[in-house]
Amino acid sequence: SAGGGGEPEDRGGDAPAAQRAPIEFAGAEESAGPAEDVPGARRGGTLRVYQRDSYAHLDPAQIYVQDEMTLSHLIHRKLTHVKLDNDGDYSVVGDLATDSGRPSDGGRTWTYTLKDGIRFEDGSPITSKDVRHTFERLFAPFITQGPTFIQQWMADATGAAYRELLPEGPYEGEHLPDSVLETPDEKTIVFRFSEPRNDLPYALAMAGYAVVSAEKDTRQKYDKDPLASGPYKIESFRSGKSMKLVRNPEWDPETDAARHQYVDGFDITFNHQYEDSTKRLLNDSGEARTAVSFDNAVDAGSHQRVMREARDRTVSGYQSFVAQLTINTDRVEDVRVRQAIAYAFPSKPYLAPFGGPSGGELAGGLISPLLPGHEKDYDPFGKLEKPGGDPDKARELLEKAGRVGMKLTYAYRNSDEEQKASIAVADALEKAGFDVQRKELPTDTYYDLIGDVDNGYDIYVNNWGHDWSSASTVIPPLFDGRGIQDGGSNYSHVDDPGINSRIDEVRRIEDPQKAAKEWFELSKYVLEEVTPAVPVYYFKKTQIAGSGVGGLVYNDDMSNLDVTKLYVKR
Amino acid sequence: MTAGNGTGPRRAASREGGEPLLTAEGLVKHFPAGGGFLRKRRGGTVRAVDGIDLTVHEGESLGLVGESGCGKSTTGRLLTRLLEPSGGRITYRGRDITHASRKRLAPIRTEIQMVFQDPYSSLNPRQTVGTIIGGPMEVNGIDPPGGRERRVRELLETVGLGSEHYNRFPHEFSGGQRQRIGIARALALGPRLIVADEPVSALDVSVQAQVVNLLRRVQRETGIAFVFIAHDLAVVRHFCRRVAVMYLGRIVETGDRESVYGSPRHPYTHALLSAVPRIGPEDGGRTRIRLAGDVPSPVDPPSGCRFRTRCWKAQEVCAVREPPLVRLDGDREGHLTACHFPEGDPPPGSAGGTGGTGDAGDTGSTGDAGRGDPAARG
Amino acid sequence: MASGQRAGPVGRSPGQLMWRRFRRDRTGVVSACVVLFFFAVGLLAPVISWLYGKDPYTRYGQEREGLLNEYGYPVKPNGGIDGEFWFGLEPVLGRDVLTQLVYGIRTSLFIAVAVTLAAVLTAMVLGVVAGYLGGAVDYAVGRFTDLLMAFPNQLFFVAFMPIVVALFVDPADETPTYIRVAALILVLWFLGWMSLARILRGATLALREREFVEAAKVSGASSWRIVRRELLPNLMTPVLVQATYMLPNFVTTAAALSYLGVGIVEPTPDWGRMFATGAEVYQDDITYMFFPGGAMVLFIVAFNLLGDSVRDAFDPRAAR
Amino acid sequence: MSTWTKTADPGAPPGADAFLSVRDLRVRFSTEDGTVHAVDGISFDLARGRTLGVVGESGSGKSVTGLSVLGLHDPRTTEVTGRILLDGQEVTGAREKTLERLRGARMAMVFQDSLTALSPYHTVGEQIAEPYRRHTGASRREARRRAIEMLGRVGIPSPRLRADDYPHQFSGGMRQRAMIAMALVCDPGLLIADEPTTALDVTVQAQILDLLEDLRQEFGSAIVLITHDLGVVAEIADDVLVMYAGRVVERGPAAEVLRSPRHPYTRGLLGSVPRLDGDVEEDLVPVPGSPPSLLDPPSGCAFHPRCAFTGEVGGTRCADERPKPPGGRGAACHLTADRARALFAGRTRPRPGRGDS
Amino acid sequence: MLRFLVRRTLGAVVILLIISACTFFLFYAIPRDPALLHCGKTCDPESLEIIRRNLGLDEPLPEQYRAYMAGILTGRDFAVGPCPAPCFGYSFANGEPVWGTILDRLPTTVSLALGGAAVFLVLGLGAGMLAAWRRGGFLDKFLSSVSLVCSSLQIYFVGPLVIALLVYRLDLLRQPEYVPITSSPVDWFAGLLIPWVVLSLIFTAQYTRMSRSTLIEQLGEDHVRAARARGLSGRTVFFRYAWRGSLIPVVTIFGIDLGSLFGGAMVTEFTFTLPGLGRLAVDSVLDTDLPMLMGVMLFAAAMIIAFNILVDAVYAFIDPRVRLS
Ligand SMILES: Nc1ncnc2c1ncn2[C@@H]1O[C@H](COP(=O)(O)OP(=O)(O)OP(=O)(O)O)[C@@H](O)[C@H]1O
Ligand SMILES: Nc1ncnc2c1ncn2[C@@H]1O[C@H](COP(=O)(O)OP(=O)(O)OP(=O)(O)O)[C@@H](O)[C@H]1O
Ligand SMILES: [Mg+2]
Ligand SMILES: [Mg+2]
Repeated sequence: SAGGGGEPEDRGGDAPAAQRAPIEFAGAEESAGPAEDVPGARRGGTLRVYQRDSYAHLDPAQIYVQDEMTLSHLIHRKLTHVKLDNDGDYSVVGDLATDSGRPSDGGRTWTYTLKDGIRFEDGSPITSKDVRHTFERLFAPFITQGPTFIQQWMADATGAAYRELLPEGPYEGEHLPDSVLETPDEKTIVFRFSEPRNDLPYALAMAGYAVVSAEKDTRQKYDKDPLASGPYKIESFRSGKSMKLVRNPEWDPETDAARHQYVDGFDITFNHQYEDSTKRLLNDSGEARTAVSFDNAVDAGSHQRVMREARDRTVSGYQSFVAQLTINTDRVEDVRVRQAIAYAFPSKPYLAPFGGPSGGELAGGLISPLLPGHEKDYDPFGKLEKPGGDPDKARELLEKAGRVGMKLTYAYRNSDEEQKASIAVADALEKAGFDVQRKELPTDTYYDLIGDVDNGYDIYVNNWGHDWSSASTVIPPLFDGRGIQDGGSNYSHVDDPGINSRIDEVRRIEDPQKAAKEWFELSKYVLEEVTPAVPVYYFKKTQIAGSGVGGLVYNDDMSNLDVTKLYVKR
Repeated sequence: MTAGNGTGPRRAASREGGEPLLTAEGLVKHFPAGGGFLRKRRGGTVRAVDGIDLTVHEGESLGLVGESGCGKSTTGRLLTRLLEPSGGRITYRGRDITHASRKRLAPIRTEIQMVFQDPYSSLNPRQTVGTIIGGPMEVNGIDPPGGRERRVRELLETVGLGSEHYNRFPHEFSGGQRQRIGIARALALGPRLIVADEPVSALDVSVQAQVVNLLRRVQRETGIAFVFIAHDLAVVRHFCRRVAVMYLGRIVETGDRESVYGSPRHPYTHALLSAVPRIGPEDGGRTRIRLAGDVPSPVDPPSGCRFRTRCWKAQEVCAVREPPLVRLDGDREGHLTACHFPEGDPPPGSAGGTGGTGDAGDTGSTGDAGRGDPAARG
Repeated sequence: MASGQRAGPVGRSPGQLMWRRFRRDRTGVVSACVVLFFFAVGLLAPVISWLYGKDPYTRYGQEREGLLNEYGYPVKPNGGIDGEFWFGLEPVLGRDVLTQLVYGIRTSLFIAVAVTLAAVLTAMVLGVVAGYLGGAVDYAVGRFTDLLMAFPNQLFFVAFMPIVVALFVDPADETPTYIRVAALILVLWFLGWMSLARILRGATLALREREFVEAAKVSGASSWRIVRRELLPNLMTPVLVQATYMLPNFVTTAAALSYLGVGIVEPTPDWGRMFATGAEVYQDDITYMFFPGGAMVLFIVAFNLLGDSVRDAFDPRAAR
Repeated sequence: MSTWTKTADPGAPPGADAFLSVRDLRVRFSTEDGTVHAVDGISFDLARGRTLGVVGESGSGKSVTGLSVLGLHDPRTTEVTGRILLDGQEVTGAREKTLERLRGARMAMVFQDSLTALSPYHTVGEQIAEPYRRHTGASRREARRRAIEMLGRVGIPSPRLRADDYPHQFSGGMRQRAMIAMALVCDPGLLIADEPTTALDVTVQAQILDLLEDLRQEFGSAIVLITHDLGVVAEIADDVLVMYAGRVVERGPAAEVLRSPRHPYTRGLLGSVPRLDGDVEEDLVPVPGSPPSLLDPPSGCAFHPRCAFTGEVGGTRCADERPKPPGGRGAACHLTADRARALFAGRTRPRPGRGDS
Repeated sequence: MLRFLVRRTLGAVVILLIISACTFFLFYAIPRDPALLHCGKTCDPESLEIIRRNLGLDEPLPEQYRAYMAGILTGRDFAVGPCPAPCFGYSFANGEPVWGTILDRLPTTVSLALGGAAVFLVLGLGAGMLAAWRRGGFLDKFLSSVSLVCSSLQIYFVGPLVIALLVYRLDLLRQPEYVPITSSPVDWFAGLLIPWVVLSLIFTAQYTRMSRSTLIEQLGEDHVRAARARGLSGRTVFFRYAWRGSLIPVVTIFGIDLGSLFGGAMVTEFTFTLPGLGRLAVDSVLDTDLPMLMGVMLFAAAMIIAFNILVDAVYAFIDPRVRLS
């Protein structure tokens, strides 16, 4: 997913960063329910859930941020799903569909068949009509928040141009032509693209593509009161205060290969800051014994104590995000200056306010350890060796470029941590010979402001996470020069012919193994030769639960605790 | 005497009956009741002064007596133009100053001065005696020969204080001494007229006598005209040649001392005089007239004769027609009374007088006044 | 005649009397010393920092190994207090707490003093004008005051701080600290003067009725002279008393704003922001909260005591 | 005229048939600036049905004396010594409970400023009824009836309606009447009226004085009338006590004292008052100077710095020796009575209308 | 009384209008585009335009203000659906109706305010009365110094300390949280105990100081002495005469305090993470959620004014002199 608009402070634990193989697309057998039992799990009990932020969106089409995605796993179902089995292996399975998809025409056509016995919470069966509606409504003007990959593929357009394919969505009687989406019968869905789209099973597993009932679609209001298809449904939701999830009796475990319905329900309350939820859970008294937080991480301040006193109640792992210092190549044109910045940047002091080792692991490259192809020891700018920055080297480069004393505007989000981090950044860069101007930006519109092509800032941190397990959701959105536009994600405005052509080449590689390797090679070129960004750290996250909570498993794909596996211990 | 020095030629030797210095005709002052901007109309107006005529001659002293709230102070302030009249005319030495601006008043300011009642609030606690007395000179840019300071020290001696008090602050003085400072301040500009608003009411008897004596001496020696406001009839009698008796914003009787005190014609004057407790042994012949109730509210004064609600002689005509202030038969020149049924001389109606409170008619009027009053105040 | 009076050519002014009374009040003198001490600390912050050899900006803990552990907390117990860092080190950034506090006091006091001055001035102008002129002016000022009193002030501060800053600063520029400080002063001032203005209006109304004002009028003094010579000197008492009560309020309010995240931001040292940091780290490093907290309690207590003493000295009859 | 036969020097035993008996009363306030000797050894007796006028300049300790009788001083800042006997019962040093029983029931007080002395929060009726209920145990209704009756007695028209008014709805004179009603509701033997008429106009003052006189005759209470107006004393007091700087300087039957004062101060007071029948051309004869500070009262005779006759006494006796307070009719002065009479007569012009008496 | 209420209510409406206009024009004049917030990652000018239209931001400001004010009285129709009568619009941040959110947060704030007020009023007045009753004595000195120190404390300092001590170190009390009283009175009480205590700690001190000094002032009044002169017992005098007069300043301050607490106890709610109006306000500031901020601002102002009117009405009960004028 994109830069984690609301997740800058997420932190992780310390799972080893091992080289990872690409996730497999599984067939019908693995896609059939019921899911294998979590060892020791039992049914019954209610979990208390402490959450920081209330859910702004419940309409699947509007879901694109971490905590909403986590919730989505409990209430919404999609065509495919990334399943984590008891051995810790991941695979893409069919969720509503019987398998992860059957490609033809070199990956241009994908066919899905719906399972039997799948129903919405009101008991109505989920049919291909609903799936069609789900995709068509993505084009409606009021859908503005969710992912846009599949829409763009369908319209074969970049940016927001896809909307022209169906400007009003399905609501004015217009529909997607069969040349794009065909639903020949109740059970069958056929996607047709003009280009090979080998990542479709991954994309369909995104929460943003979960199914919406064609009958019960209430358009904008659906965002507050959606129809559940997953194992739980929303009994009550009071925005900003609380949410109550209860079992969805219409959900049939036989149709679901990954989810469970162990607990009777979840009592969620919001406004629990990380310190707050951590302290409650660490205290482990009263209701906190059977409490958990879906998304809150252990706060930096308590990390030490948590590790000392309650390590067995925690899970941790990497998150998909990689913090990187983006350099505006429009304004900092000299690559030597950019490299000077790369050498000078103080990764460790920057990370310190985010919890140091508990918040992340210093990064040598731009590709997350969660992605296939990641090389552990890759460190071209010595960010691991000299985590405080290398001012001497930087100054040397700067002198070579003849730009000592150049003005550098550093934009950062106006949060407590970023403020502290910015001091270290300014300090270190000034030591290397820059004249740093710090500019704080409002948290809520930070990405919009740095997303302007003409933003006026020189350097800014961008936390980018992959949307699925492939660097194809990292390198092209960030460094493809053809994607430069206002609101686009090429924040560094790098437009390098080498990069652009290599992107097209790698995209055409069908073998995931090989593609992963090539993507990583491309990332090396980007970083070393063009240097539009400096790797800072890989996000990590540690979560804690009460002692009465079982089934604590960290799910790399969710970048989070796997909420579908939780149960209440006896 | 020094007080007059440095202020130009002195007035005519004759103290009384000189030229009219200050004349007020039909003077009216209304205040909005309940006060406050935008709320003027609610609750009507306080008719504090409601059409009075007065003349102060060069060098004379005019006494103004009456009960609390009858408009004495308001009159005093109007005469010094601290307040702007709502109606009528004030002329000072032939010049109309009724609505004169501060600028136009400037030359007259030095000639009309005031002495205040409260010796505590009339001196600025943050200024030294020297500044207080020298202030008026400074404002008017008067530089007496020998400098202001010398003049102030002289004035201090004039009023019976030591010139060493120059640098003291008011809180270091007793009430009587403060009042002397107030008088010195009034004298500082060498005025022709001093309006003294109850200058001795707040003082102890022994000190009061000192101040009265001082004022008398000053008047004798400088020939400054005085308007002397007081509610103590004896003090007024002691100080003033001419007396005006006020009741509820009106003058009910005026005349020279002998006439007003010796043969009062207005029932109110009569009652007032008889209410004063006397130190001497009771002469059996003295009739005691006891008025019932209090002065009615000036917001809603009685129709016709304003005194009728408390008057034992009141008849229908009193409620209808307002008695004019005229010279009655057998009265001396200048002795004017506003009454339909004036008292004879010797005081008639002693029967009605003695039994004042017991009189049936009275009780009724008492009730009226009593009921009407608080409501109007509230 | 003068025998009853103390001899001597020069009398004591009310101000001198109050000063004498104040000097006799031991609590008052002690608290005045404490308050003065704080002001001295604020004024002399650079000197203190120079003598002590540290500054509030250097990240000692991050630049030197062995001071902070990997999580950013001081390695030494009690928040890293030792012979070099007398009040310890700030967690995470590793700055020196003593100089932070000293400079923080400087910032806070500067803001509070500025707001107090501005508020007192405004209150004096509006209160005296309303009280002295009365009528429509008084009505207008009165309603305006009512209006501002109806503003929820904390919410107003929080909501308008960013707006005021935004009004002055182009979104692309770094917000200079002075703008932030100015905005803070502006916002606090805007809702800070009303109660004093009301008091002064009342006092002016009362003074206007005092006969010495009439005496000045009778002598032909202009309004300006009356205000300046007769009214203002007598208003200094309420002004001084109220100002001593206002100032600590502004200190705490400004601190609360920084605490809520809309006041002074990094890296300008600020008292209030130290609480925000303290509230984050108190679980692991309670020592850090202790210094700013203790200093603030001491300061406010001293100031309140001083206020009481000043009031008593001016008005010995008022109940204690 | 002179029924004042009881001796009342400090050492003497309290008067046997005196309703109120005060012996060597001293009241000191400790203030920031030092100790104020507000009352400095005064003694007097008062019988039922009689009116004692207490006169003196502002600050001479009149009110303080009155308050001491009711035991109303704040014990934290005030030191009260001497003896006060009310109908044989000791008041000084009595327990607060005892005092509470006495106040309102056996002795009552009327204050000068009726606006501040009445509670603004309760109706006049309530304020009259409350002490009645407390002292007689009457029911609420009875007390109210009594309150209305009392209001009628003091001449408030339509008392039934006015009983439910609040003090601020009354005029000054009516408030003063209400205060008197409040004081007399339990038929107390002693009424202390502290300048009950000073704030009032002459016409109203005359009403109130008449009322007091009527009520005294009706209830037979003893009245202590504190005032600084000699005219008022002349009007209704039987006896008079002249105070100066916390001490009694002269006492005796009112008419006598006013006719032929024996203390220079009394004489000065009389000379200061302008009279309606006096000679207008004559200057008044004031007492020179101003009252002394009670923080540091003059030694010897407190009046000596202002006295014109110290020379007559000779030496520094006036400054050194404190004159004996008068027992019965008399003055606390080193001049003998005859000498004083002679001196005063010589220096005062006879006043018209008085010379013959 | 009725006239008074009508007049004051009209005045209040005028003041609220002015406040709303000030707030509206200032907020909306700042160079930040709320539509951007809704626009998400793939924002482009077109969808921005759509969002603007949906939010009604395409109209000129005065028209927006008119529509906003009209909406409060008559309700409005938004793209997300109709918004019934007291319509303060929809949150930019999460699309919730503002009025609904305010009503939803209100119980928390009211619980906090009322509970805290009950504690600090009772304790503060009680302690103030004790101190005044025993003025000059040891108890007085003790209470006065304690309240002096307490009134110098700040919630943002004491709050964390109290939690650290009572919750984490000693494990005596519950972590602060809000549970509706309807769902569990015990939890409601336990959850709010610490906020109440901390809030009261500071307020109590102020009330102690104030009620003590006004009481002592009242005890020195003539009418109190006159009441004693009538033989009323010390207690009667203290409670019926002195205390009553001392209430006016207390009621004034209490009205102001309660009014502003009802509009959200910002620092308290922030410190203890209670989902009340104050928290809502801070969040909406940080989120640039203008409609929400407008709503909270108007609500808080209305509360302050309402309590002001209430206080004036209470004056009439306490002080008959006020009744007639
Ligand atoms: N500024 C004012 N506004 C409204 N009413 C006023 C004002 N000044 C005086 N009054 C009213 O006018 C009437 C006359 O007042 P004034 O002060 O002249 O009386 P007075 O005779 O001097 O009384 P006193 O003997 O008490 O001084 C009173 O009823 C008073 O309340
Ligand atoms: N509570 C007190 N504390 C200190 N000094 C007091 C107190 N009460 C009275 N005094 C002082 O005692 C002296 C006598 O006061 P008191 O009130 O008895 O005078 P008074 O004769 O009644 O005067 P007035 O005619 O002004 O009422 C005064 O100097 C006064 O300042
Ligand atoms: Mg007057
Ligand atoms: Mg007295």
